Amino acid sequence: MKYVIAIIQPHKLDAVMKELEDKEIHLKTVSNVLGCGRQKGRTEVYRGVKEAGNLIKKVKLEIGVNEKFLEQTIAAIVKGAKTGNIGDGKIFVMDLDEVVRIRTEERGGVAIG
Amino acid sequence: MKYVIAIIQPHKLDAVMKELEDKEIHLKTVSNVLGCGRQKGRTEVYRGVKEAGNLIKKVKLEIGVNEKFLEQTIAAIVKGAKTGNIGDGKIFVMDLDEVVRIRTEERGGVAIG
Amino acid sequence: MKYVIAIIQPHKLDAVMKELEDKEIHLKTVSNVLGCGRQKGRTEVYRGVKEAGNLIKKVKLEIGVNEKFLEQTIAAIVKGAKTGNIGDGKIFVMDLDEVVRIRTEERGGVAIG
Amino acid sequence: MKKILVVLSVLGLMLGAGMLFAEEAIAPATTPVCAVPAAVPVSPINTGDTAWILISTALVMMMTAPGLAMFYGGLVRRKNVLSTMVQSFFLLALISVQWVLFGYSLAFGPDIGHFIGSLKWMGLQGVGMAPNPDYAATIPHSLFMIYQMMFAAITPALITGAFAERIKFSTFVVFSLLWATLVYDPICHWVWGSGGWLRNMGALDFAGGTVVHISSGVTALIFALMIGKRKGYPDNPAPPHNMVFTLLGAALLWFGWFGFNAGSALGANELAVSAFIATNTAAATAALGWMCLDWFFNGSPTVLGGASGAVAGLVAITPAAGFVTPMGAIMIGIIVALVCYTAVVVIKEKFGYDDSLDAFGVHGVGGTVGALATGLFATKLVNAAGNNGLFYGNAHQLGIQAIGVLATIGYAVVVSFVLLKILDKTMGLRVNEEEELMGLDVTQHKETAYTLID
Amino acid sequence: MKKILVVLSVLGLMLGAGMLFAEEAIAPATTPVCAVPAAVPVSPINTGDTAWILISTALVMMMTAPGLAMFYGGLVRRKNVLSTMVQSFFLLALISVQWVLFGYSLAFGPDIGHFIGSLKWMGLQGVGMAPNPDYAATIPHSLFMIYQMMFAAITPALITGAFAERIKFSTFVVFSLLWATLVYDPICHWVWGSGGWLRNMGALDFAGGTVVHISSGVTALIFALMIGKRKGYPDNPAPPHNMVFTLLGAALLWFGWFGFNAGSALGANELAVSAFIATNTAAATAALGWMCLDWFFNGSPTVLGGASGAVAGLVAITPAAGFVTPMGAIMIGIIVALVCYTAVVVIKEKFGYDDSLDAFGVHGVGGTVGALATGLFATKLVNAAGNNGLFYGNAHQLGIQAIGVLATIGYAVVVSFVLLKILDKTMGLRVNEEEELMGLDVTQHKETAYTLID
Amino acid sequence: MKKILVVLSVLGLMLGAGMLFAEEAIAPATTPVCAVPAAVPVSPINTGDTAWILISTALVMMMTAPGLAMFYGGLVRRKNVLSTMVQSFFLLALISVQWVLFGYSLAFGPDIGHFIGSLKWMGLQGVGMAPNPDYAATIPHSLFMIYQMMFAAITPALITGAFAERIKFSTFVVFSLLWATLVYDPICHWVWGSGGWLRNMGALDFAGGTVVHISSGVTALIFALMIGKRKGYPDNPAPPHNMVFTLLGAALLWFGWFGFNAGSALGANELAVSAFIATNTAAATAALGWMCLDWFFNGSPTVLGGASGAVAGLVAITPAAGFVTPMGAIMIGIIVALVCYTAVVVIKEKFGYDDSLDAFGVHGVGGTVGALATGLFATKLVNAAGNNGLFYGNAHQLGIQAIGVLATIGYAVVVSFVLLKILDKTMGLRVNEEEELMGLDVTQHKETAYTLID
Ligand SMILES: Nc1ncnc2c1ncn2[C@@H]1O[C@H](COP(=O)(O)OP(=O)(O)O)[C@@H](O)[C@H]1O
Ligand SMILES: Nc1ncnc2c1ncn2[C@@H]1O[C@H](COP(=O)(O)OP(=O)(O)O)[C@@H](O)[C@H]1O
Ligand SMILES: Nc1ncnc2c1ncn2[C@@H]1O[C@H](COP(=O)(O)OP(=O)(O)O)[C@@H](O)[C@H]1O
Repeated sequence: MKYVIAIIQPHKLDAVMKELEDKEIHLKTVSNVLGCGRQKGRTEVYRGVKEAGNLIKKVKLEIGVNEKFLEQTIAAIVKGAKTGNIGDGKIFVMDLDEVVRIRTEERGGVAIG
Repeated sequence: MKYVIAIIQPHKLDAVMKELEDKEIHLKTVSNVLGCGRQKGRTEVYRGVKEAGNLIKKVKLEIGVNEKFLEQTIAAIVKGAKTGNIGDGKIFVMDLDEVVRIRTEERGGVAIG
Repeated sequence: MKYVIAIIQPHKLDAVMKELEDKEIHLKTVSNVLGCGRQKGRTEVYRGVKEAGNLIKKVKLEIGVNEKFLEQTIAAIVKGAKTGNIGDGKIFVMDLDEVVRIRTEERGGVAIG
Repeated sequence: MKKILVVLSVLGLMLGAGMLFAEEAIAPATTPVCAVPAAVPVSPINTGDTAWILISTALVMMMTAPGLAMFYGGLVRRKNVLSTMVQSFFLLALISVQWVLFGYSLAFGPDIGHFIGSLKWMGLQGVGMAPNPDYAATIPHSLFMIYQMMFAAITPALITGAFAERIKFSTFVVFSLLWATLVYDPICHWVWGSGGWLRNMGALDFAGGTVVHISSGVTALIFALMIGKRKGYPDNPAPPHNMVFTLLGAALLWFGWFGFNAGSALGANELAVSAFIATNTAAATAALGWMCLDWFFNGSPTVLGGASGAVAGLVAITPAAGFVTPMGAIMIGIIVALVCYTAVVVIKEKFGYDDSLDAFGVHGVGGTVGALATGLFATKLVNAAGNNGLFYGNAHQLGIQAIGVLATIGYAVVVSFVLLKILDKTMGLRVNEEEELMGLDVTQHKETAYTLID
Repeated sequence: MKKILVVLSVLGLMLGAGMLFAEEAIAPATTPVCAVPAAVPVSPINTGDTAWILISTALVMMMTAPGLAMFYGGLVRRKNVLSTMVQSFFLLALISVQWVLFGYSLAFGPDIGHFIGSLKWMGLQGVGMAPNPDYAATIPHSLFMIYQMMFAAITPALITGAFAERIKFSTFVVFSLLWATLVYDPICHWVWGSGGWLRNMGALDFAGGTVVHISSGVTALIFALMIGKRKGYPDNPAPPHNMVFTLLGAALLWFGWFGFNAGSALGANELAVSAFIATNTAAATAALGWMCLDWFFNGSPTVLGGASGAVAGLVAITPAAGFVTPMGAIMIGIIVALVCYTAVVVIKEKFGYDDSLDAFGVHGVGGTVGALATGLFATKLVNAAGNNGLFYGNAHQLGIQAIGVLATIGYAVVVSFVLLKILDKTMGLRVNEEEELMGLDVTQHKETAYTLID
Repeated sequence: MKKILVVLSVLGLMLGAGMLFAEEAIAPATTPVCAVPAAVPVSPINTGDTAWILISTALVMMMTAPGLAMFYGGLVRRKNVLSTMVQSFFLLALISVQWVLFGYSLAFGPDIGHFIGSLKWMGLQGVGMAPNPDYAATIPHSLFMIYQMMFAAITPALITGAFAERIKFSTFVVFSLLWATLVYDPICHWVWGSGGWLRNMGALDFAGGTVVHISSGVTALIFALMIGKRKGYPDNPAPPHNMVFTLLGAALLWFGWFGFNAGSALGANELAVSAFIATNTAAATAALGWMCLDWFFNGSPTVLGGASGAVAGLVAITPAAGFVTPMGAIMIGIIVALVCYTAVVVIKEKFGYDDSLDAFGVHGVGGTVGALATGLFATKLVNAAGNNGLFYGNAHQLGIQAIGVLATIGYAVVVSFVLLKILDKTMGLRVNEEEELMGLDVTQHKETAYTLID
C-alpha cells in the first residue's frame, strides 16, 4: 500500500476532488498548509514595515491507496491540479505498512477503501 | 521505528489521549484536518445556494513509536476512538527511518520517547 | 529520497527557514500543529473551570529531499531550532518512494527541488 | 412535520397582523394609530426627553444583537456559534412582532385584576402619540411602547445561555413565544403596569431586576435542569471558542446598558444622570471585584472574569440604578461580585447542573442580589419618587423587595416548568446525540460559521 | 501609472479644499462659515431635535463602517475580506470630503432646472448654523448637511456588494467619485432638494428608498453584468468565510437604521417615533418571513436568511417609514421578504449574473418594493405632511411613486452604464486572473486579514 | 506576592469607597449626593443638552471598549490579543472607580495653586445635580463629571499600545493608577479645571489634544524606551493577527469620537454641530491622505493605512474641533497625515524604539500637530468664546499653544520616567522571556483567545 501526499493550489481542490471521484478514489484527508517553493508570495506592508510573504497558502491531500490504484491517483491529481504555472505543487509517495479501519478493526488492503 | 498517523472524530480526541496516556505513550502531535470518507457531511445552504459539505472536521494524530509499542498504540487509539459508526476513522502506519531529538541531538529509538 | 518531518517551536520558524535557505534547501511545506510532549502547557481557567492545556502550539515542516541533502537538512533544522530547553521538538525521517512535480510531470530526484 | 407547524404558526402570527391591518385600513377614521395630532397648542412632549428615549431604545435593541449575541457566541464551541447568536437575533424579531400585536397590551394595557393587562391595546389600538402619564408624561406613548419592547426582547434572549449547544431550534421558538406571553408579560404587568400588584405594593425595580433578570435567570436554571447536561459535561470542558467576541459583546452590553438603566428615567433628566452614574460605577466595581477574586483564588485575573463581573454588576444595579448613590453602587458592585462569583464558580460545580453560559448564575443570582440590595441602599435623596431602604431607616422596603423576588421566582419557575414538561413530551427539548456532536449550526441551520478551506 | 493618476486626483481634490480655505482665510469677515451667532434672542434651534439628529448622524456613519463593512466582509472569502471592508471605509472618507467640497451643493444647493443644485454652496459657503426651513426648521443647517452626508456615503458603499472579489481598487475609486457626483447628487436633488422635480410632483421617499436603495441597487446589477462573474462562479460557490461578522454587521445595520429612518424626521418628534416603530417592525417581520421561507423550502431556518430578511425589511421600510402604521410596516415586511427571497434565491440563479453579495437583489429589489408599497400603505393619519396611498383611497400616489422608481432606475442605469463603459476601456474594471486567485487583499492592498502562523 | 499586594490595594480602593458610603449613610441629610431637587421653578437644565451629553458619555465609554480594545487587539499576535484588549477594558473599570473616589476632585475640584484640584469633592461630595456654570451651565454637574470620567479612562488606555506583548499585568495596574492620579489629573486641571494655569493663560484645547493625546503619547514613548523592544523586533516583524478587528475598532473609534469632540460642546448646540463636522472632515481627509502616501511610496493603498490615517486625523482635530471651519479641518487632516506617516514609517524605523502599536507615533505626534494647528486655524467666527489663530491674525495664540504642548510633554515625561524607574526596580516592567514567548494571554491571564481544536 502507498501513502500519497499532494500539495496543490487551494483553488484547484474542487477540480482534484472531482477527478479523484471520477477514478473512484473516495477517501482522503485534506488540510491547510503553507508552501514555500519556487512561487514567490506577494510582499505585504504594515505601516511601512515590509514582510517577505514567502509562505503561500496551499492545500494538502493525504490518500492511502492500494498499489494498483497508485498511478491513477497520481494521474487524477495531476489532471485536476496542473496549470503549467509555477506553484502547481508536488506529489509525494511513501510506503504504507499497515492500515486499520477503526470502526471495524479490519487491517490491510481491505481497510484502506 | 514506526510513524503512526490516525484520523479520528474530533470529539474522540480526549478519549484517545487518555487511552494513550494510560499506555504510557506521551508524545504526539495533533492537528485539524478535513476528512472525505464514507461519512457524508450535511448539506449547507446560503441564500438558496446548496453546498455538498462533503468535507468533515477530523483530528489527525501523529505518533512516532518504537516497534514494540506499535500494537498498543494502535489498540489505544482504537479503544478511544471506536464507536462502530461510520466516520470513526483510520490508522496508517509507516516505516520510520530516523528520529532526532532537537534538544539533545540524540537519534534513533532513544530519541523517540 | 527522504521525507523529513520536523516539529519545532513556532518562534523558531524564522530561524529554521533562514538556516535552510543558507543550505540551499528552498522547498518546504509548513503547517500549524499542536504538540503534546514533555513540555507542559499552562493551565487555563474559565469561570473557575481549569483546563490542563497540555496541547502546545508547534509548527510542522515537511521537506522532501534527496539522500545526499538529508544530513545538512537535519543539521540546518537543529541549528535553527535548538535552544537546549524542553519543547525544542523532533525530526522524523521517512523513506520517500516517488515524487511528482505536478507542473511538469517530472518524477524522482529531479522533481524534488 | 413539527417544523412545519412552527413555520405555520409564525406565519399565522404575522397574518393576524395582516388582518388587523385590513380592519384598520377599512375604518381608519375611527382608530387612528400613531396619528400625529394636527396642531397641538402646547405640546406636552419634550424633545430632549424624546431624543434620549429614542436613542435609549436603539441602545437596548443593540444589547440583544449584537451585544448579547456576541457575548454568548464567543463562549460556545465553533460548531454552535451561529445557533447561539441567532437565538438572540431571532428573539429580537419575534418579540418585536409579538409586542406590537398583543404583548404590549398584556403587559401595559388596562389592568385586569392587578395581574395582567387586557387585550384592549391589541395591535397598538389606542397606543398613540399623546403621552400616557401613567407611564411617561413627556414622551409619546408609542415611544414608551417600543422602548419597553426592547426589554421584552432581551429577556428571553438571556435564557438562551442555559440551553446552548443542545436545544432544538423549533422547540426554542415555541417556548420563547409562550414564555414571553405567559411569563414575561404578566410579571412585567405586576411590577410596571398601571395597576400591577407589585407596583401598588411599592416594590422598587428601576429597570428590570425582577422583570428581566430574575425571571429569565430562574427560568434558565429550570431549563438547564430539564434539558440535561451537554454531552461531555463536565469532564471535557469546552473552553470559549473566541474570547474576543465575548469581550466585544460584554463591552457592547455595558454600552447599551446606559440606555437600559439611564433610559428607564424616561427622560433626559437628573434621574437619568443618576442612574447612568450608578450603572457605570457598579459595572466597574464588580469587574474589578471579580478579577481580584480570580487573582486571589486562581493566581491570575482573567479576562472572562472581568467581563463576567461587569455583566454581573450591570445586572445587580438594574433594579437599583435610579434609587442609589454612587457609593451605594460601589457597595452593590462589591456584593454582587462576591455572590455571583460564588454561584458560578463554586455552587454550580457543587450541584453539577449545566447552566452552560451561566444565565442563572449571573442573571438569576445577580438580579436577586440587586433587587434585595435596592431594599438596602435605596434613598429618597436620589429619587424622591422612590423610597428609603434599610440603611436609610426603612426596613419595610426590604420586605417588599423580598416579596417581589419570591413572587417572580415562584411564578417563573412554575409556569416554565409546566411549559417545558409539555414541550418535552410533544416536540422534545433536545437535539439527538448525533446532531449535538455535529453541532447545531449545521444541523439546525444548515450553515457553518467559518469556512475551513477557502 | 494609472494608480499615480488616481493618487494625484485625490490629492488634487484635497488641495482644492486647501485653496478654498486660503480664500476664506483671506476674507473671513465676508463669508462666515459655521459662525455661531453672538446673541440670538429666541433661537429657532431646538436642542432636543439637535441632539437626536447629531446622534442619528453618528448612527448612519456607523452603518457604513463598521456596519456594512462587517456585513459584506463576512460574506466573502478570507482572501478578499479586507478589500471588501475597506471599500465601505474608504467611501466614508471619500464622500465626506466630496460632500463638503461640492457634493452637498449639487444635491441640496439652489435649484437649477429642478434637476440639480448649483455650485453656490461649494465648500459649504453659505451653509451656516441658522436653520434652513426648506430642509429642517429646528436644527442648524450645517447639521442637516452632515446628516445627509452620511446617506451620500453609504449609497455607493451598497454597490460594492455587486463587484466584490474581483474589482480593481483604483477603478473603484474613480467610479465611486464619479457615480456619487453624477448619479447620487442629481437623484438626491430630484427627490429631496428644494425645487427637485420629484419632490415637486409629490413623490414620497421618507429616508431614501429611491435615492439610496434603488439608485445603488440597479447600479449594482449593471456593474455585476459588466464586470462579469467571479472565477468559479457558480460551479464552485464560495460560502461566507465568517458568518459571525455578517450577523454582527446585520445587527449593527439594524441599530444604525434607527438613525437613518427615525432621524429622517429631522427632529425628536412624533414622526421620529412613528418612523422608529415602523422601521423595527418591518425589519422584524421580514427577518421572520425570510426564515420561514427558508424553513419551508430548505428544511431549516438559516442565519443568513434571518440577516438578509432583516436588511431587506429595513430597505423596504426606508421610503415608507414616516408614512405608515405599524400594521402597514408588517405588511411591507411580509411582502419584501417574499419578493427579495424570490429575487435572490430564484431569479438570480435563473439569469446567472453574479451579484456577489446581492446588492441588487436586496437593495434594488427591496427599494423598489418599498417605494411602491409607500404608494399603497401611506396614510395621512401617520403624517399629515405626507399623503394617502392606494389603500387609503388615493390611487394617484401609487402612480407618482412608480414615476419616481422608473426615473431613478432609468437615470442610474444609463449613467452607470456609460461610466462603466468608459472605465472598462480606460482603466479596466477587473483585476487579472492571477490577482483574483491570490485574492484582492494581498494584490490590491499588500495586506492579509489574518496571520496563518504566529 | 506582589500580585497579592496589587489585589489588596485594589480591594482597598473599593473599601475606601465603602467607608465613604458608610459615612454618608450615617449623615445623609448633611451631604445630599445626587439629590434631585424637589421642585425647581425654572430648571436651568436643558433636556436636549442633557440628552446629547448622556449619549456622548456612552459613546466615549464605547471608544475605550470595544473601540480601542478591538483596534489594538487586532494589531498584536494571537497569543497576546486578550492581554491587549483587557488592558483597555480594565482601565475603564479602574478609572471609573478612581474618578468617583478622588480623581474627579483632583482634576476639577476647587483649585489649589492653579496646579491641581483639592480633595473637597472626594467621593463626589458636593457634586450634585445642579449645574456647575464653571464647567457646563445647562446640564447636571454630575453629568459633566461622568462625561469627563470617560476621558480619564481612555487616556491611559491609549498608552497600552506602546508596551503591548511584553508588559507585566500587575505592573500595568499599578502604573496606570499612579499615572492617572499623578499625571492625568493635574494636566487635566491645568487645561480644563477652573483655575488651571493653562486655562487661565488662554490655551485652547477643545476636547483633549494636550490632556488626552499628548500626555498619553509621550508617556508611551518613554515607556517603550524603558521597557525595551519585543523579542524579535524588528527582525521578525509580527504582522497584525486580525486586521478585521483593527478596522472594526477604527470605525468604532470614529463613531465614538463624535461623542468625544462634539460632546465637548457640552450641549446640543451650534458648537456641537461645528465640532461634529470638523471631526468627520479631518478624519476623512487624513484617512485619504495616508492611503495616498501609502499608494505613492509602497505602490498600494493599505487598509491599515486608512485606519491609521483616520485615527491620526481624529487625534489632531481633537483640540481644534470647536474652533476651526471645515476647510481648516481639511488642512489639519492633510498635515497630520503627512506628519504622522513620517513619524510612524520613517522616524520610528530610524530610531529603532519599539512603540509597538504606535501610541506615540499617532497620539503623541498627532496630538502635538493638533494642538499647534489650533494656534494656526482657530477662528472666532466658529467659536466666539475661543480665539483666533495665526492665520486669522493672532500669532500670539500659537505661542500659548506651544507653551501648553511643552508643559504637557515636560511634565508627563518627567513624572512617567520617575514612576517607571521606581516600578522597574520594584515590580519589574516586563514579563520574563519564556512568558513573552508563550504569550501574555496564557501567562498573565490563564486564558487563550481562540480554541485550536474544538
Ligand atoms: N521538496 C519539497 N518538500 C516539501 N514541499 C515541497 C517540496 N517541493 C514543493 N513543495 C510544496 O509544493 C508547493 C509548490 O511548489 P512550487 O515550487 O511553488 O511549484 P512547482 O512545483 O510548480 O515548481 C510548495 O509551495 C511547497 O508547499
Ligand atoms: N484511504 C484513506 N486515505 C486518507 N484518508 C482516509 C482514508 N480512508 C479514510 N480516511 C480518513 O478517515 C476518515 C473516516 O473515514 P470514513 O470512511 O468516514 O469512516 P470509516 O473509516 O468508519 O468508514 C475520513 O474522513 C478520512 O479523513
Ligand atoms: N514520538 C513523537 N511522536 C510525535 N510527535 C512527537 C513525538 N515526540 C515529540 N513530538 C513532538 O515534538 C514536540 C516537542 O517535544 P517535547 O517532548 O516537548 O520536547 P523535547 O523533544 O525537547 O523533549 C511535541 O510537542 C510533539 O509535538
